[in-house]
Amino acid sequence: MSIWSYANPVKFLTLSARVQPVLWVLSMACVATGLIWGFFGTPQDYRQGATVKIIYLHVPAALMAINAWFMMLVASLIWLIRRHHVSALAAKAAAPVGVVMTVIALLTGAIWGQPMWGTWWAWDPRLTSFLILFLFYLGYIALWEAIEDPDTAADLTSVLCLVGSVFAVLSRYAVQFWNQGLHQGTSVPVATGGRSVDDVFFYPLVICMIGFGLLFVALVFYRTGTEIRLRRAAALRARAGRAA
Amino acid sequence: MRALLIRDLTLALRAGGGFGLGLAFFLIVTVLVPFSVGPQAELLQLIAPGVLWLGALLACLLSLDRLLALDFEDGTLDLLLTAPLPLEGALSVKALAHWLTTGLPLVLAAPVLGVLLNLAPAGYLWLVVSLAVGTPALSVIGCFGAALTVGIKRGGLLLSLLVLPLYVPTLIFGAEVARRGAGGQEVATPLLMLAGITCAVIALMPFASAAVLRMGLR
Amino acid sequence: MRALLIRDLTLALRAGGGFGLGLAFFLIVTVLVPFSVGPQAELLQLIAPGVLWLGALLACLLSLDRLLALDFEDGTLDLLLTAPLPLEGALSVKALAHWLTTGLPLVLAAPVLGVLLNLAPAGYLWLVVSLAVGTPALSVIGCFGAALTVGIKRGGLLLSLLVLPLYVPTLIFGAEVARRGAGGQEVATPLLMLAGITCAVIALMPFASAAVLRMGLR
Amino acid sequence: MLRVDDLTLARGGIPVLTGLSLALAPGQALILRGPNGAGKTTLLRSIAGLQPPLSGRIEGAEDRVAYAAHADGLKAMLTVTENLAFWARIFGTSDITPALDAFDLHGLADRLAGTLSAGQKRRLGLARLLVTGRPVWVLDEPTVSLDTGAVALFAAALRAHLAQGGAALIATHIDLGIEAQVLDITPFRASAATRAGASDEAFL
Amino acid sequence: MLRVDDLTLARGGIPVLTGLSLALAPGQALILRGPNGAGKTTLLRSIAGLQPPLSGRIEGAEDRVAYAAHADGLKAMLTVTENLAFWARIFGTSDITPALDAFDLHGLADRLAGTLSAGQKRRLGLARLLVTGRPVWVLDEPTVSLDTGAVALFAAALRAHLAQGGAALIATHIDLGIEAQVLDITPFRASAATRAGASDEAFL
Amino acid sequence: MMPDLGKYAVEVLSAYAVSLLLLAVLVLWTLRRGRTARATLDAAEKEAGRHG
Ligand code: HEM
Ligand SMILES: Nc1ncnc2c1ncn2[C@@H]1O[C@H](COP(=O)(O)OP(=O)(O)OP(=O)(O)O)[C@@H](O)[C@H]1O
Ligand SMILES: Nc1ncnc2c1ncn2[C@@H]1O[C@H](COP(=O)(O)OP(=O)(O)OP(=O)(O)O)[C@@H](O)[C@H]1O
Ligand SMILES: [Mg+2]
Ligand SMILES: [Mg+2]
Repeated sequence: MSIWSYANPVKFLTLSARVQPVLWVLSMACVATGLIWGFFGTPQDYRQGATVKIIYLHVPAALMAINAWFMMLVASLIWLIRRHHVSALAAKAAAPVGVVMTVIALLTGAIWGQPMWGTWWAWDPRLTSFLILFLFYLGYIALWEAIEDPDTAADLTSVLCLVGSVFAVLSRYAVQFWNQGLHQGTSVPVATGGRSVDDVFFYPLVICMIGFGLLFVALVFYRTGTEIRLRRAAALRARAGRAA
Repeated sequence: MRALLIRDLTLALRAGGGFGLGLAFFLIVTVLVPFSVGPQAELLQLIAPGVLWLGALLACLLSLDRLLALDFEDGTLDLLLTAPLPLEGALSVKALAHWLTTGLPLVLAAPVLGVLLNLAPAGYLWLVVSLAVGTPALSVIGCFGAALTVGIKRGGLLLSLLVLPLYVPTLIFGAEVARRGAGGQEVATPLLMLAGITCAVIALMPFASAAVLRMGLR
Repeated sequence: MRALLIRDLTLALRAGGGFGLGLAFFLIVTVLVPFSVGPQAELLQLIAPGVLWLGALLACLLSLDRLLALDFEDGTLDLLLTAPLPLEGALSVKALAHWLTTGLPLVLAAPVLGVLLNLAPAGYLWLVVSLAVGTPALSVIGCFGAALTVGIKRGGLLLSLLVLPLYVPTLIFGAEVARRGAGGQEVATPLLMLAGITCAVIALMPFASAAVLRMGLR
Repeated sequence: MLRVDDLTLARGGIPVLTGLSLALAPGQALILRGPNGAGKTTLLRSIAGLQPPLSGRIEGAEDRVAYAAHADGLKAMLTVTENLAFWARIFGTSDITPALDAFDLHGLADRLAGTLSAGQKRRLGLARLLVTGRPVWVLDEPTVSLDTGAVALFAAALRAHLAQGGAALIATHIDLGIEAQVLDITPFRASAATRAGASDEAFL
Repeated sequence: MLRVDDLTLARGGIPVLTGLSLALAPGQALILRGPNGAGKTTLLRSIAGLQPPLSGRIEGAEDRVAYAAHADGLKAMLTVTENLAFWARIFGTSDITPALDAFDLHGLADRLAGTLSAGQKRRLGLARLLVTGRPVWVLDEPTVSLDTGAVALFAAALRAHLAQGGAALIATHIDLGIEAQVLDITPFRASAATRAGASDEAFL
Repeated sequence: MMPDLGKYAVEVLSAYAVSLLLLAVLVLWTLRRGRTARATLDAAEKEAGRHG
């Protein structure tokens, strides 16, 4: 059976009903373990004091904020090329989750910045590109909301997502050129396996990242189901109305 | 009247209605300022109150053209004129709806955006106060501009042109309050002036708007 | 194609067509800046290049919604789609007309407004160059945004929201050229980047715009 | 009920109609005819109070006219019910079911007005007349885009309105299937020599 | 000349018409009838290439159709002549006098399109068809707002077009006074059960 | 029980509070929307069943 068969809404709903309980339990467990371990079970950093504990929220949220956009990009491409409705709706469902992740990353970063850099906000490239990402999310959601016809909305938002991605990357370079920053370099370079934080901080952090990832997947599954139901309700209503 | 207010708010909240877009524009202008003048924190702090006021003013301005033009295009305005409503009242209600959907969110969002521009801590309170007192004047004056340009195809930019000079006094006093507040100076005088302008404008402007609208639709 | 260009230019020049309004808006924003940030000459000099770029960008943005919306409302767009013109070409021509009526006047007016803001003498040349190189990109990207929002009732503000983040790279490099120019630093790198963006955008964006427009009108 | 005396009207600063008089009794419908550009729309707008006449008097129109123009005044983003309910509240009436009944709009009640076909929109626009509760209907080509069934609905609604003592003034080019007096406005066309205080007169 | 086979069309994601076939020979006019909301506009838009059909084929339409919609596509700030000349150049023809003649627009040639009355605008919109030089006219309620004289002008223009080997597909509710075949599209209405790949189908 | 957060207690706690609040709002909003969607769909199914 091809994976595309799950692009059928009904199939998708059955699948999602089956995997969702597992996802929710796992994600909640991971998030809870990671956060509790991180909050209660790790020592203070010699330089940053207790503020390191913010990392367990900040980094997973930042990670998911970017990955959510990436997932939307892939889903948009699938919609544009293969026209599977579930894929378009999944992109729509992911956007608000992405925004919330972005906002969490921004807010925790700002709170962290106050003691560390003495300012809530600095126009550092990493931070700035995040702000721009936030704007792209806003535009994407606003466009979905503004268009009446769901398929047209899916088409247009997909193209916006594509074009937006290109410009987001471009902005990233532009911003780097414009201001060299004070933000941390990446501490979890997956490719090299090297890392800059101690193991004590690292393990709960990884658990949190997994937890946030699973939470994102669970939310997207659930929200996609909601969108499918709303589409179905609208379709039934419209047909009944048109026949009358 | 209540019906009109409710309808305007509903329309604003519906898809494509434009609620929150003024806010988004405000956000974006504020974000673009550092890109254009450079990222130095002290410089940004210096210009923050002014930029925020200017941004709020522009966001307000941009949403003006949907205040009357939409109703004109689909013929609603003609029908409203023949309805048993005093036109002055109808226009006041429309200005109120505009403020509720545009001005109020701007007031609430301003402190958050202040963070981005490194606003001095003392400035937050006065920024919010000055915007809360000043933005109603922007909506009412804007309503006059909208009434002036209503018959004109795509009068949007012309509207900006006509309204901007009318906004100057409000902007001067409002930005002055915010700037003095951020600098820790006394703010009573400009704040009083600002409040005076707002009250006068709310009391008198709807009559001018209604007169202008009646002439324009003739 | 020529016919379309000529028509768009004629319409822009006719009463209510909006020619010069972008310019006026640019002027007014520039004039309002001293009112909002205060009149100190050194401060103004510091932010002048950035403010001028930002003002030009906003002026450009504001005139975008008449790029396609007018043609959509009166049905011309439907008829153009059935005409023997490649849509990509038609959109490029429309973007060109937009640049000629909005971007070009802005480029020419910028030095005059620079005087108002006390721009450093070294900055004039580079300000004009950066605007001349950058504003075409603004028109073409704006055309994409206009195509995205064309079916939407009064998409004006939504259009701003969608287009502004797309303007970020252009703004950054453009303002950087102007600022470095005013400060007497070398400008080659950002200018090259700016030119690169403009070329790429002119070459590729019309295809995206045409695709989006076809989807939207379906 | 409505009485118009020796009216001279201008459009775009140029006199269009001159010396026009008409009277409308309760229960009476009057159909205006005249070629394109004769000034029917101009006349109806004046009676609705949207543009002052150059000279002459209009009596009995103040706050008693329900006007339906070429454009319908519908909000694309509101549903059919919401559109009607809004006008009902503005005119101080409250019940919209009779209007929905009269123009057979129940099936469309929850549709957004923007997604209606041309004729369905028009039906909604006409239903608005019923919720105004106004006695004098002033209608500009009301049956444009309507199919025969809908024209019959309109005729029935009009008859009911007249039977209740209302009156109607209707500009149209096509036959509505109602018995009514017809007034051809062609004879009242203003000539180039008409002097009646038009705005360009000071320059002649 | 134009041939449509087993077409299924949707509007707003819902099937409206299904199983519709029609053919148009040179010199033939076909009149579409059907109640409001039947799908006439939808059909004409599809044939003009503005919206793809769900299923079925449309042959001979590509680059041969001149479409006139409910809206006229006139620029209020251009004069009558300028409006026509623009469309003439877009379609690669050049002479607009025949079009001005056919719809008696010489008297209005220098007026701004925005200051025309409803019927005058419509006449200008129809004159546009003549400057396209396209063989297949696809018209959506062309005679709305026209007076009897103008309807006769339109009928004459249509006859001339057909005599030159053109064809026309016309949706209308009123009688145009031309001898033509009539197709009632009511029987082709899609029911709630129609399945033809509409976008909402995956959800049913 | 409570770990010693030193002088940064406010920052750390507020960061946790804000984030958890946002997450909770997101999850609750999602669930609520899901429930209303189910209700809407059920109503529509019933209606459609009645019609045909
Ligand atoms: C509003 C302000 C901030 C924003 C928007 C922000 C945004 C980000 C982003 C986008 C990442 C990238 C995650 C990745 O690449 O995997 C990140 C990671 C990180 N941030 Fe921040 N940040 C902010 C403030 C701060 C502050 C003030 C600190 C601490 C002094 C901080 C410490 C870190 C650390 C340690 C990482 C982990 C790096 C990694 O493992 O990749 N951030 N932040
Ligand atoms: N906005 C305007 N500015 C200037 N002149 C106008 C304007 N609108 C209409 N006119 C002119 O005024 C005259 C009367 O127009 P009016 O719209 O009243 O005609 P009408 O009888 O309603 O015609 P139709 O049957 O075509 O609707 C016409 O000659 C028309 O060209
Ligand atoms: N934009 C839209 N979105 C959704 N549904 C629409 C839209 N426009 C029309 N419809 C619906 O599609 C159906 C067909 O509409 P269409 O406009 O083709 O009808 P029509 O035959 O042209 O009617 P009329 O004679 O009233 O012009 C109608 O039921 C209508 O309500
Ligand atoms: Mg008329
Ligand atoms: Mg139709």
